[in-house]
Amino acid sequence: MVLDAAWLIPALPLTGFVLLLVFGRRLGDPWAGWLATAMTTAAFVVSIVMFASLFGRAADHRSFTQALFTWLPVGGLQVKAGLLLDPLSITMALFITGVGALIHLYSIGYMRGDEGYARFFVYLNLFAFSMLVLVLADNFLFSFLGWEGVGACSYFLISFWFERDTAASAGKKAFVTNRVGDFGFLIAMFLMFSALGSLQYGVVFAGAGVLTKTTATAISLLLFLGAVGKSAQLPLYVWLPDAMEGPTPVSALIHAATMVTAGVYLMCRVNPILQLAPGALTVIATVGALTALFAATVACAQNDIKRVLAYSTISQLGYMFLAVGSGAYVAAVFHMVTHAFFKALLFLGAGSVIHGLHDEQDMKRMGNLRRYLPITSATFIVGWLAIAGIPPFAGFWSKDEILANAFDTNKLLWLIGLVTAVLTAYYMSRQVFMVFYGEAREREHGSEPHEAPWTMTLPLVTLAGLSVVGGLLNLPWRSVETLRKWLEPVFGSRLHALDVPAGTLWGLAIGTAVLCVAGIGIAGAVYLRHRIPEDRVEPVVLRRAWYVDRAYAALIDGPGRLLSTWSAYVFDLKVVDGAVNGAGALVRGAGDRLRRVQTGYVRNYALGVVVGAVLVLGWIVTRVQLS
Amino acid sequence: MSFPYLTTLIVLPAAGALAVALVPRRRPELVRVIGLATAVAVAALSIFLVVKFEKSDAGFQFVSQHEWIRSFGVSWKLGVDGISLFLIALTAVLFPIALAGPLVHRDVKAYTAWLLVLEAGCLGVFLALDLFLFFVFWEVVLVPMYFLIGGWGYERRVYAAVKFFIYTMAGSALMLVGILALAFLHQAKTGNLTFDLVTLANDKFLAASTAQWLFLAFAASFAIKVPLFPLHTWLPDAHTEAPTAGSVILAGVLLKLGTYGFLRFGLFLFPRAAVDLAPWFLVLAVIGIIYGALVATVQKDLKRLIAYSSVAHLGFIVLGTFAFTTQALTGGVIQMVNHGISTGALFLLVGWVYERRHTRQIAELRGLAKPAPVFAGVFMVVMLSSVGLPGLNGFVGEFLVLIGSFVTRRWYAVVATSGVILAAVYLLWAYQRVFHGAPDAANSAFPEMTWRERAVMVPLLGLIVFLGVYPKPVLERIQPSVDNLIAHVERGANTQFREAPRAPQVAEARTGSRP
Amino acid sequence: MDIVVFAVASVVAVGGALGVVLSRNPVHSALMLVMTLFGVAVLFVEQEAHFLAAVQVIVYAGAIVVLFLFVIMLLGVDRSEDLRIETLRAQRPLAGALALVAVLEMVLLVRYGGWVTGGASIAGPGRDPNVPNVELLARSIFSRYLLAFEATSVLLVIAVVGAVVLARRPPPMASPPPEEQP
Amino acid sequence: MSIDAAWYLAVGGIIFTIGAIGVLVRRNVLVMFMCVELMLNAVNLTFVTFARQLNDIGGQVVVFFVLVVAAAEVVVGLGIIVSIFRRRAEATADDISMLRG
Repeated sequence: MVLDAAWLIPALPLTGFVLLLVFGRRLGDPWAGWLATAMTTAAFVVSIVMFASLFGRAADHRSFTQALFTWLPVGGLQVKAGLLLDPLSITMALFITGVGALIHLYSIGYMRGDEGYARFFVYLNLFAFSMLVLVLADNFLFSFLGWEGVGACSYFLISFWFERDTAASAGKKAFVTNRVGDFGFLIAMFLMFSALGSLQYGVVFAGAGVLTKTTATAISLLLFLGAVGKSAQLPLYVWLPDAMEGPTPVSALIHAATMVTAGVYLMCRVNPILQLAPGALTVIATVGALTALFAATVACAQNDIKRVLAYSTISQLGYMFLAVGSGAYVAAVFHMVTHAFFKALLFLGAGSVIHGLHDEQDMKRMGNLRRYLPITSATFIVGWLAIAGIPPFAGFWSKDEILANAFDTNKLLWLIGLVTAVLTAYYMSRQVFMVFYGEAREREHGSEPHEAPWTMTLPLVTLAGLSVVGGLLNLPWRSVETLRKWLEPVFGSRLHALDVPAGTLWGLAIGTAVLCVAGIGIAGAVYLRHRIPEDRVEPVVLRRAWYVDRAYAALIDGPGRLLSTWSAYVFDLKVVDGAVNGAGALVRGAGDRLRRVQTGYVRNYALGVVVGAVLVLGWIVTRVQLS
Repeated sequence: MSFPYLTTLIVLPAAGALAVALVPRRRPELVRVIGLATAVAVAALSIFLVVKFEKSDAGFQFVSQHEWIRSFGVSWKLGVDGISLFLIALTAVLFPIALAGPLVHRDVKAYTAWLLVLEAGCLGVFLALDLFLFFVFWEVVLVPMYFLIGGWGYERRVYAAVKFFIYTMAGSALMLVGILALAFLHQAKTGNLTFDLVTLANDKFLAASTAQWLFLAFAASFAIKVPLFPLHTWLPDAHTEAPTAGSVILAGVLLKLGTYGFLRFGLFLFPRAAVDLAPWFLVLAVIGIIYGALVATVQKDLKRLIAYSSVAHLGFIVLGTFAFTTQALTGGVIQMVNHGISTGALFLLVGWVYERRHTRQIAELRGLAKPAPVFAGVFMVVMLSSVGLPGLNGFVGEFLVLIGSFVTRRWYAVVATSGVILAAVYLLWAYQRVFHGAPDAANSAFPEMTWRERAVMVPLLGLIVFLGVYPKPVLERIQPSVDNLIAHVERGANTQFREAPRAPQVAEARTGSRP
Repeated sequence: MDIVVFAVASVVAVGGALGVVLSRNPVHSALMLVMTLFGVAVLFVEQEAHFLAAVQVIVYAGAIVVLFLFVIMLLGVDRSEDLRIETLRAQRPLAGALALVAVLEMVLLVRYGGWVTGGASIAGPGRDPNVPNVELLARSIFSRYLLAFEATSVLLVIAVVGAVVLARRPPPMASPPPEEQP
Repeated sequence: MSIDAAWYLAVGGIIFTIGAIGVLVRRNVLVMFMCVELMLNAVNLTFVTFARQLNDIGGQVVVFFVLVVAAAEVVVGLGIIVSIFRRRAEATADDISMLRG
């Protein structure tokens, strides 16, 4: 059977990883990159084959598990390394390998001449493998392997230029923050095991009915904690903006298109449990909406070209969680896919700009780059229109579906989503105007900005094309809701059914689009026409991201460090070790006193002997008297 | 009577030590060859043992028993089961690495001889099935370690060696009292004086309070060796001052003597008392996990940092031991092996850093990944294994312990899980400070890993990955013995531990089916 | 008759003992020791331990005391010692008090204690009208106590060797012996 | 056979005590040594007395051994004294106190 070759999907990047690990440095620039790209592309091809094979089956039979080997068999806990191919996972695999392959290709050019060229592709292939395991695993623990694997790769890649202290710190921060989320994931697994005796998706979901509402809510919220960490939601988002220290293809691949969506994937995957915990759904939707708004406000005042995109990513991920919380899983996946297209495009475009300007990232120093980077600017503008929600680009359709579902479930959250949409249009326009329009600003480098090689522009063009037509995946008319029909077997009746008249839907869609255009207009007024001074609309509180980061740092550096230092240097040394050394000193002191008894005078010792003899005699006397 | 494999396992290193002692002092290269050959032979024998081990048999295998001191009922009884099997293998594998890894310039002969004596002692502890014999080996272990720390250690070696010796000695004195009291009480009850573990393995003949006191006498010795908070302060000193090989063995093998003791003697001899007193040990274990991590965070000395991380890691094992579920106990046993490999490797690497830079202070190291990328990469893998990254060995034990103890001891497990976060904090932060950043002049000249060092690391790395990806062969040998032990404790304590429900193993699970 | 002999011998022995302790000159002490030894020997005879009495005189008085005198003369330490000086505080009062208590205890023991131990003799009877004392003793020593007897012979040899080693002058080329600390 | 054993024991006890006092108060090593001999003799006397009283030759056997051991002790002891005096002529027991805590 064709599907039996499913193991090839993760195995190919793994092979690439091993090969590069051993021969990478000998292959060098650019062949190491080509090898990695070939492996990912091959995985993409296999994924397409698998997709076709699944597609060929009847809708109810589009699920296939493949057990590779037994990983952790202990008593009742039988964890296999197994793959699960169903519409959801194969969709994920497709866009991961697809976008992944494009970004690999882009990296060949982008990383040219870097000292750690081979190392970069080692990590990249390992990342692809881990991400594929994450989405293809058929149980929570194997997924967790991928989950942690992508976290580690993210750490490696953020701190790829480890000689920069900021990069090293950012990598560590990402890993540790993710660990906080992993804490939730782990406890959720423990809860499921102790309640249901298994970590297998199928078994857990089939038996989920016996869970009490409290347990189901606890599991959902704990898993969501994991998702919050991985997908950079409030309050654990802080690592993602810093993660921009990594090379730009990494930001595109890991911190925009794939890894950060793992949380959304997980939430979609566990929809049968979420179903039992309506309270948890509300929490998810609220956190998502608030994150979306929060990140969007911050994005309005950032000057680093990549940081804007990072906050934008956080905001868009918030949208996806809003969708999940509204029960609109398909909308979430839809937005995840379109977002992967346009956000990867935007990041790669930004990378191309940075590349062209010799590592300049400050937007204040850019401007009018349209003239120098024609392909980059054209594709970037496509991405901009897509994310800003301008029809008929991809972002419009997916965002609209989310907002419609939110409108149906919770009006307040819908309002937040709407405001966020306007803000998104505003800050993305701000970026485009600052970078590609207006007048050229002062440059440090005398050389002219230059367009990138074809390995870098080809992915840009491809992604731009996808950003234009991505909406076709799931147009909001019953007959053409392709993605919805495809994913239906995974979500079934748990999928939220829209109960809004068609007229209202039309109204919403048009209204949103109009508001977004208005947002663009405001940005144009500020950044193109300069009607309002820029400083007025970029308050410090936004530039500093509401001081959240600083508060965390104060908390960890203050009480946290104090507690550790106190434990180590006061409690441990003085109290615990002090007790030990105190016992030693006590013995030593007692010995010092007793030492004086040994006078060295033999007659003194003789006195002692006589005293003893007299005492013994006395004892004998008492015995005799008694008898 | 088949070939006495287990006796050979103990006699071989002892004989090697003797042979080394007979070689003239002026021939260090011959000493090295003999020492390494002996250790490798022991390792080969242990691997042979693992292969020959009958995996479905929960009892003791390869038992060899001879009368020793007839009038006291003491016998030379050795045996191996799933719990001790891999600890023996770990010991046998770590010693050749400890011998081959670090460079020793001073008095190679005595150094090698002491290490081999240490190996014989450690193997003896894991193999002994007679309380008296066990105690003898337990004490034998102390002497060579004392001389290794005191003779080949760093600046404050004498302080550390004396502290280590006296601290452990204090514990074992209590254990000796416990052993004798147990044997004599048993004699008073049955008229049969014996130190045989299996015969004594039931505290039904003791009053409940007596059993608890005896258990505590044993536990004092084990808790110091583990070491359990707050009895841990000998460990950072001993680790910091010990020579590299000493640290490797100390972390890799010696600490496991304590946790092994809890399993083999604490739980086995006093099931009732162990169940009654379990909450206390759980509390200490959890405190140790958090506390060790917190303290490790702010250490300035790399070796001290790893030493405190051991306190945290060993806390997981004790947690698993007293959770009384298959997963937790199996996880505890495999965590012993994993911690031995990972932390042993970490100490080896830190030792090599010291050989190159003559400092262990984190503040003096910086940006080593630049001049030595392979070194940094190897360190990274070992570190991630210690952090507990899935796919590497450290995760397997930690996860099994936590998921197992969650079933019976929910809140302890939750608190312990937060230790996983902290582990990432202190290790990653240390790694960043040592290997990341731009190196200054002194650190730029840091030599890359030599081929000898790579050869030493390869088996460790192989084990780290293998045990992380495919621990099944290990787990399926450990589990029967662990189940046996749990059943024994349940019988002894007249109780039934909670277990996770047995889910039907659905091969072709269909997630997509509509309800 | 017995009483007279006992009384005289006892007085001689106790008087000698006092003389040993109280003589300022070690030579006098040694001579007083001889007196005590003779007194005790008489008491041995009185209790039919003829062999021991003989050995007492020959070995103790004849050999040991002579050895003492040799050493005194050899080292020239026969000067008188001032007995009024006592360097250790409270040594004398304590010694006196202890002596008093000890004597008191012994008197009590002798007065009230029975000395039947209950143990059966393993060495044979102390008296036999037909067998002389020497033979009784010899039978016991050379049969039951043979091993101990042989051991004492080894002890004596070792003692001789030890005395030779101790008394030997250090070889001239060896480094001078370390000065004793004040 | 007319003297009660108690009297012999009393004499033994008195000589023993005198010897003990001598060891305690005299500073001359040689005299101390002689006092030790006194104590030994006192003990010998009690042994012989008990041998008679209990009709057991064992008491005399012990005395015999005591004599031998005493002889050996004197030989070694005097050897030590000689070697001490060779270094320090005027030594009393109180001067030789090197071995102190």
